[in-house]
Amino acid sequence: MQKSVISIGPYHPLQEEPELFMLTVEGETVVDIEVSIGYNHRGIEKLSERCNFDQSTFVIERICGICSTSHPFAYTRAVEDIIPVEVPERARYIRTIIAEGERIHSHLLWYGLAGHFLGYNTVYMWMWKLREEILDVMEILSGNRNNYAMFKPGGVRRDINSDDIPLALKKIDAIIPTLDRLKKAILDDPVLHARLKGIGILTKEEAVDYCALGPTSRASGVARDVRKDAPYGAYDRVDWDMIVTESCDVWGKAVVRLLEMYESIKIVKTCLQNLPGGEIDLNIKSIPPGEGIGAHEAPRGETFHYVRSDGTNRPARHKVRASTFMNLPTLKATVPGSSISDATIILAAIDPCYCCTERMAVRSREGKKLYGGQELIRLSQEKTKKIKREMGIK
Amino acid sequence: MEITRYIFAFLIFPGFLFTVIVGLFSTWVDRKVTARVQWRVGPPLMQPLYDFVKLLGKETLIPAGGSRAVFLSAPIVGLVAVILVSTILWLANLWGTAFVGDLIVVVYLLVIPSLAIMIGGLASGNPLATTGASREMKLILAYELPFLICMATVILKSGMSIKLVEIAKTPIIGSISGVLVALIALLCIQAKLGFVPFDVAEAETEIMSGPYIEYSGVPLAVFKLTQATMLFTLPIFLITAFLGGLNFSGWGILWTVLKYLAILVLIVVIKNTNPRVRIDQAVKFFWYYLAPVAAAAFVLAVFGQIYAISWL
Amino acid sequence: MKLPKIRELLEAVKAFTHKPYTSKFPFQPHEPYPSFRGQPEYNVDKCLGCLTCEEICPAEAIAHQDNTNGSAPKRVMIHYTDTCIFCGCCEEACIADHEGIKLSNKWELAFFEREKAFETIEKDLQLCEICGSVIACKDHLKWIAEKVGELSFSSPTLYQFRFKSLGVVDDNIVSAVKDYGRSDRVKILCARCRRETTLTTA
Amino acid sequence: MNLTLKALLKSPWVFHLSTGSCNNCDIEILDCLTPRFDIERFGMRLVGSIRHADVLLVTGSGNRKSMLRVKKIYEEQVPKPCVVVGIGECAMSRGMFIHSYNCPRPLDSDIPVDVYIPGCPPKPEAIIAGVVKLINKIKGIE
Repeated sequence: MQKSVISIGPYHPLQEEPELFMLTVEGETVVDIEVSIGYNHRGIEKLSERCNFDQSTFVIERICGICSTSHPFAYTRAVEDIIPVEVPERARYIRTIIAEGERIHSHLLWYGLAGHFLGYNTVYMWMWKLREEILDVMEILSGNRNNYAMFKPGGVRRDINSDDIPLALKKIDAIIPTLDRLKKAILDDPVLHARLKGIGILTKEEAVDYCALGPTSRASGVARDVRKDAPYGAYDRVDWDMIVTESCDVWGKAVVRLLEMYESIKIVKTCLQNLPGGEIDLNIKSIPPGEGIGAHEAPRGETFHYVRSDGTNRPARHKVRASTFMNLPTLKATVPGSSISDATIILAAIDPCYCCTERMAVRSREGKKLYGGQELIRLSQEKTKKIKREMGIK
Repeated sequence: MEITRYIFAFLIFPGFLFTVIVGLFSTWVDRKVTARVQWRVGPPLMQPLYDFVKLLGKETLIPAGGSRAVFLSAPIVGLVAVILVSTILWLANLWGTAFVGDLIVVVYLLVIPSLAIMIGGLASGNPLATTGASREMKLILAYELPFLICMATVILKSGMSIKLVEIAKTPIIGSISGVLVALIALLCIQAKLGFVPFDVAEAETEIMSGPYIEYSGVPLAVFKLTQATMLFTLPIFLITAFLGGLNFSGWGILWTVLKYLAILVLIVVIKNTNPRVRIDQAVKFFWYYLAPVAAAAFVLAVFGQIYAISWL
Repeated sequence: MKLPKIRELLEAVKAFTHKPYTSKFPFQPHEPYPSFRGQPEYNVDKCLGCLTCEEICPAEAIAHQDNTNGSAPKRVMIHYTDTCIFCGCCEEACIADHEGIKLSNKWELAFFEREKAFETIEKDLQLCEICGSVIACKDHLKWIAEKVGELSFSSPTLYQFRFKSLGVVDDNIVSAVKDYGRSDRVKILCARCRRETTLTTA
Repeated sequence: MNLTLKALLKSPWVFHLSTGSCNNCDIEILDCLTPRFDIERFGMRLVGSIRHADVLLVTGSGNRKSMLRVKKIYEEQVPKPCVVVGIGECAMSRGMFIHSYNCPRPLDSDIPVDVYIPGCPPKPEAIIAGVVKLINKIKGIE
């Protein structure tokens, strides 16, 4: 059968971000997928080295709008790992509240967008109507709907006003009945079952092989969650469950996200009710030379930051590994063999966030081909050998 | 004189002008109901007209790789076909003007808008439009089978008549097979209109509006108009075929408007409470589920006809 | 219990029969929550012109311009609306009790020309009495003098400034002779001139 | 004011272009469609194909690779008349990314921008207010 190439992107209603997927199709079946990135590369890591440790938080926050807490959370943890210090108790709770609030709105957003991709605009509208309430809560607590600017190394920048807490709790409580109804409606919908079940299968072995993270891996039965595995913030102080399903398909990912929202609501409510008193900031004056790592379970999976300090007030090296970076390769396993209609929802199912991922774009001199992992390792080894030869080390 | 009357009928009432105005109003109803189901306010009453006028004033871009003449004429063919259908339906309902076999002509003409979309998409030379056109083709093949069986049932129930005037006189919804075929025809019309769950051909988030992707300006306006008139004509066709036709004497006007609005709202609600299905699922749905049910209804109708049981 | 499609239909009917959720926004003004971080605004009376905000701003949205020509030297503090990211660092770092620059609730900021997308305030500048270079804003020096109290007498710049602002010192006795004379040691001086007067006059 | 322009102001269809943004402005644009803001009240719709667009909502800091596309889209693919709205700090002065090696020039040095809506991200209300301001300006001039 004749092969043709269908491009999704760079400007496509499926994605809010400029990203290019080249789907090689035979009729309606996708046989290969190639990702071309670089439309969103902004040189964040380099910019971060330009700013001092406090200012970097704002660059990091703008890596991604939807993970605008996850990246600063991982970054501040990395910086605190250099010194190392323990964050005050109240700051831990505030961080957890903001991070979980973000998870709720991110999952609601995903639901809306998934509905939109399936042509189910009503779900999109219903879910985003709920999301408005969560965004209101975030505006009450932090002062902006999306960019919270709450994090700083050693604590949080602003305190949560105790007068605002009852209003926030009321707003969160108000969405629960509607969410319940929508949950049942979605779980019962036969057409959604027909569209989502059994497509985009990522088996448990594949999930481990590709190092899938977050809901993508938990939907494949890999129980991995930084919040449980290596607790931080206030995650070990409140009671919550990790959601894992075994169904391995897009449906599983949807269910994981749906149930995770309830856990997040539980965490936010508990934290708001039991907010301890005390300091919110350690007032870190200087950062000693050294290295630190920080991880945070973003709505899309584990976000990992590495920061090296050389004793000045700026990071000497800052490396970001976003969750989508690990989830994106799983498309190689899930997309080929599906139809174009399925491919779009499978692409969406990992909740891709390309602006997080665009840390590097590797191309050959000719400007076309992207290197895979193996080739990158080979190139790196060759370069190391070359440098060794030049320096005369055997 | 006769010719002037037909030209008047085609261009002013109940043809072009009337169909377009009511069609744009139906689009407004569609958008408003959609908005209200989604907790929104929705557009103002004149919005479809504004959209149309705006598109008329926009620049028309013609894709470099496509065939210019076909690309530009495709929308007009579709529109003319729908207007013809509308004229025939109204003439039959209003003045009883009909010719033998007008039902068959209508059924044929109703395929032409879809064909026009397909041809236009193929002429634009865009790979996504081509995908959309091929999906449209599959979809036509899928829904035409149950639709034709439905029509056969209708002909059977109305005493083997293929004249719309006589079909309109027998409201065949009053029997089991009638209800079944009416529901199936409703779903087929959903597909004909290109509404969710069968909007695979122009899936915005998959293939970026499919065949419409390269259209802009006046041809796009004509396509939008075609859709609007379809939204008016197809429910009228349903009413004529299944619900006893239009009636304009006394309270009949209100009853007719209610029938029309009820079908319109039903279509819009179906559109808004379903996700889009895949093209293979759509084909399967029409062939494996609806076609056998339609065939069963046909058999029921045959039995009803033979043994003279009116409720079958 | 499995109720396929029924719940959706019920929800749709509910939405249809209830009032829409849409806000009446453009017809009724929108009031954000009090904690909303909007446009930062200078407070001309409270701002000291100390440039802490410029230093701390992560987006470099704050700048200044010193106009030393003319009779009254001015420092123009500029806030660029088209660069500001509304993070609130300036307010947090402001030395004037966080009141010199404050985030307001203003969110409707659309504009048509980017060249004019900034706000300015002017602060009086204190120049070096010998070389005429910039020392600091007058309000800033006053603030320092008040802050350090009696210790300000350890610095001629500070106490001379204080005398001047209190009107104790007559401006006329200040001469413009640039010979680094002994009398120059009790003048308002920039760091370089201070060093030179101290080193050259025994 | 002629009829076409009047109709254009009554039904501006928007297309949204991201040139390397952090996603927030994009999400807030989508938010404008949702029940609380519902820009369909003013006849605005988000369209999928660039050919149907009247308004380009540009977000992001003008990344080298995507700016080429944006220029091409603006010059060749959008049917005129069309207006460009810059949304967010990045689309104006590049905001945080002003020193980035991959964002060499602000958006308005490549394509003309009709109205700027600052905010990081702007509230959906601010986006609506900005577009309304632009509509009023066009009405006032014509």
